[in-house]
Amino acid sequence: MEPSKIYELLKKRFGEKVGEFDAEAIDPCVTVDTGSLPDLARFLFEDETLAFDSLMCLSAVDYPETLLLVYSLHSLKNFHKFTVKVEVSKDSPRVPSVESIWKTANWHEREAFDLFGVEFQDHPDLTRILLPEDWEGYPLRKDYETPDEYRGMDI
Amino acid sequence: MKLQDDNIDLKSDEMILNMGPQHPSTHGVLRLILRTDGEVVNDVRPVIGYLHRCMEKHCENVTYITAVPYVDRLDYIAGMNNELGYALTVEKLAGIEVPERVQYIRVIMAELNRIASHLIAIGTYALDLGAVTLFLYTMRDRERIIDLFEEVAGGRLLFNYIRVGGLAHDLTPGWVDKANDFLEYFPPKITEYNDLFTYQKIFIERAANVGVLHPDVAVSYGVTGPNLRGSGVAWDIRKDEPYSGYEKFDFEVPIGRGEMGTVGDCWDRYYVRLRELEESVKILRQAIDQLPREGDVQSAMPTKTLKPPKGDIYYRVENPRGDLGFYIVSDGTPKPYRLKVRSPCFTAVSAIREMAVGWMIADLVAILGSLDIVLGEVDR
Amino acid sequence: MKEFIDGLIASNAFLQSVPVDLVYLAAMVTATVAVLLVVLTLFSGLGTYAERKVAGHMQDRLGPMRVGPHGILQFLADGIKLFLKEDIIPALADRKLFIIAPVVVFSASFASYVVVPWSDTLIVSDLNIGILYILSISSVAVIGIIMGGWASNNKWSLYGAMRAAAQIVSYEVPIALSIIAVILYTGSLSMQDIVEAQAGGLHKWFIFRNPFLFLGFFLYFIAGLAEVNRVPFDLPEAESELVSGYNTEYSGMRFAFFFMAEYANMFIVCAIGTTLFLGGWNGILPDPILPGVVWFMGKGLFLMFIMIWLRWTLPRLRVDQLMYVSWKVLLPLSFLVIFGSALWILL
Amino acid sequence: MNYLREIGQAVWTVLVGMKVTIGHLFVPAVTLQYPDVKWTTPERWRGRLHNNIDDCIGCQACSRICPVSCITIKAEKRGKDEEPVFTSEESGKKPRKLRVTQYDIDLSLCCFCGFCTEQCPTECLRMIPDYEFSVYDKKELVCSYAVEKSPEKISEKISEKEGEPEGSSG
Repeated sequence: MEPSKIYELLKKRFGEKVGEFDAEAIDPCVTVDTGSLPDLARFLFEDETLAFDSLMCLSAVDYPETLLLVYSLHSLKNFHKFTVKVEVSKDSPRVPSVESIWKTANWHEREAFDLFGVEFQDHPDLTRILLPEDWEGYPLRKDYETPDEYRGMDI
Repeated sequence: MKLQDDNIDLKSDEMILNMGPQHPSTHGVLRLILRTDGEVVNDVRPVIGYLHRCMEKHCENVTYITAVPYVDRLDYIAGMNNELGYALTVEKLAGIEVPERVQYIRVIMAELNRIASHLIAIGTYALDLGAVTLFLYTMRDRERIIDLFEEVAGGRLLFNYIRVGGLAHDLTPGWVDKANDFLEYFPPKITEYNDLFTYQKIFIERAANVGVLHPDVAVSYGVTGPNLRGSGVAWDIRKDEPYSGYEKFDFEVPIGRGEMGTVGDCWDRYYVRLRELEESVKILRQAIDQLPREGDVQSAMPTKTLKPPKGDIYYRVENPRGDLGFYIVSDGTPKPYRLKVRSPCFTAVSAIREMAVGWMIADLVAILGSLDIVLGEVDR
Repeated sequence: MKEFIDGLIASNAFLQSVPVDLVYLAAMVTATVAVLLVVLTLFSGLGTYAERKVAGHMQDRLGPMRVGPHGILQFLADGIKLFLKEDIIPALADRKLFIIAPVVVFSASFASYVVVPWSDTLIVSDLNIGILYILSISSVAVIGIIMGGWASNNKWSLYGAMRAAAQIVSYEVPIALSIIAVILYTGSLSMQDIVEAQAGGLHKWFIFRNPFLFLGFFLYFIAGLAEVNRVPFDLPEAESELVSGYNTEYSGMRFAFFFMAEYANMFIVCAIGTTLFLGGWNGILPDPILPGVVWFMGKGLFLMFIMIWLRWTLPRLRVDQLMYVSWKVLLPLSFLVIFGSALWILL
Repeated sequence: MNYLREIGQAVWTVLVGMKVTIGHLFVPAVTLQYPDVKWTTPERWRGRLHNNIDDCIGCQACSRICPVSCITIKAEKRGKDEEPVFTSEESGKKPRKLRVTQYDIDLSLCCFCGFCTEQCPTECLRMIPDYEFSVYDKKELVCSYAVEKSPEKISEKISEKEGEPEGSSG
């Protein structure tokens, strides 16, 4: 199914909650707000015509104003792709977790938490994954400054 | 129950066993915290990050062109495939079309590297299960591929060969003949592996029916590549979303059929890799036959700094270990604003618990080996 | 020898005060121990060399090449290295047990050499319960292994020790049963009697006496592999699973003891197999041609080569499969061997 | 029946495996006795970085492209009154307008990607076949190639030396 049709389907179902659609981008994408993400994700997963059973990638990007979460979806049943973007404020980055829908989100969300400080609500085990548990700061944010030492070791 | 380092309520028969980060069978520095009852694993929690090299952060500070050596080091066993994935992503982002000869050479390199990588996977799997000799045989045959790479790229493991928009060098004269020699030499060796190990009764007992990964679980966990195909899902990006000219080649996608046990067991995952060796040989034969004789491999390479237009892209290729995806955000400068690597091993490790609980420690080793993980890619 | 001891007694006041027979006995024991120790060290040393060389060639390599011609002195270099290494005892280990364990394992395998019939005259002591002695003394090793595994205070070592205990206890049963089938023929437990019962050429060897004993030999050999923790039954060590099992925490000298005991045990299993089934020091033809020692060693080393060959061919079993093989395959078959042989003798 | 078939299968596959390994016992080894014999390295081999400082024009192209910043270069303009210096015949007698006073390669950082050698305009920076340069101290891996000293520094040193006796006496 074409991304624009997927967008129409979403628009029909969720109305105003679905934000703008970028058809020009290399990966056409739709922006939604944090509140409607769980319902939208569940719909994308469960709807027969969509059936996005695989979350290919969950990336976070630190833009100057906001943090952006990018959910790249793919359907192994219907062979189509779609991208959902969620903007999160930098001051209190809180997003509902999609771990209950796509199991792979578990570790991807932990990674986004680890490196960007995005807090995923209802995540079963939101701990640091790549960095040590007592690491301070979120390294992939643009304003991150590398500390001089960690537990007495030079960095 | 979450397995953490402290505050675990154990039953009186149970104990916490720390497997790794230094353990011969964790294929690097993976750490598994096991809760065991005798030999039986009741719970397992993978802990990663011991090989975290801040690759994504580094890449934000180098240009698109000079990020290739970093990409090489992701899955250090399949450097060519990593480079190919990265180069294709950036080319798509910047709108670069590469000449046909470059496409063919890239496919040849990627498939050779796939064979080399699967040989390591098969060999180390045998090593995990105690059969040392097969490992030496696979290393012997891999050495021939490495020699081919060495001649064309100058490196044995970290090639820096496939660049954005082209290749570092053209093939050396006579290289094609050497590659053909290898393709003559290699297929009979697969029979040898089969005789020595694949159909070995002890191996079948150890691997069949063990660590079954149900296809739905595999998809949900984002497990890809041979591990997913071992579960019976015929998903191969080379076939379903062809890139770099893969649509021109005729090959099959082997999937697990549960010949020795259940679909999705360790034996199936192993056997899918073994059959992919044959398919790769098939692709290589066609690619070498059709390879355009003439052509400048560097004609499409950016002469000065590469500045892709603003935008983002997620693109993925079929690595020996599964879908390797790159998510790149460009802000119009020569350096990537964000480069995220979606690694196949990362998701495979996260699915270990689904497979390992209820099996024995020895089976856990078999399951880990059958997933064929490379920690360089998990931790990045 | 006798003159030497007499001279010693003459020159030593203490020796004069003890009975002469006792002095002779002590001298005999000391000499035997010394000789056996040298033989055993050479065996395990050359055993490791053979293992590495065969492994190397089977894997399209060469194996050790640098110490001496074709690396023949490699085992000496390794031995010197191990003996000079720092003696590390883990801080939380049970020191006493940790120190005793390798000695127990080593002395158990050392003691088994007492009843090995090298030739018609060359045997330290032809006990009338020789084979029983072997069976019992080889079980002592498992105590040492458990001691080592427990004392290391390492969970992996403990796993190795528990596996070893379960494995060795289970596999003693098929070994004992297949030995009984031979004893049905000889009616004696003495090693020399067993060998002499096989004199007179190839067809007199027990392995070829009847089809059941032929099977019995293979049962014995497979169970023997398990008894000495060789692939495919090397679970107590299982490098890729248990790191190195019960000897994970051992290094230097103490590790060397474990290591030597392993190779010494290997040869014991081969030697007993030769004695029981392959005619011991008897030749292929009724006329021996070559000295008994040569025949015995030839057969023993051939079996050892097969052990090495198997090791570099096969993967490893899992614990439950190991038990399955012992109790559900080897045990019923060894009963079959006993009954079959008994019937064969009767008819 | 199944039981017996499985036993038979096990025995048979063991024998098949043993046939493979015994066959290899008499196959010549594929390995090389390394320190005594060595493989020949191919032409494009990327070994240790080596700079032929006599041809270096101090353009800094290599240090700019280096993804790991392992090359440190300091160069300064030659004075007008100085005699002009040129690179060797092979690299085309290019004028060396800059005096390279520091050219350090930290091989412990180097990732052997070869970008720098592709950039070098005079081909003075090359990767030579040498691959045996392990050392006991990481600091020994820093290779300094610069031989020329800045004239001021030289003169400073001279004046220091000259000044010393005066200072000590005074």
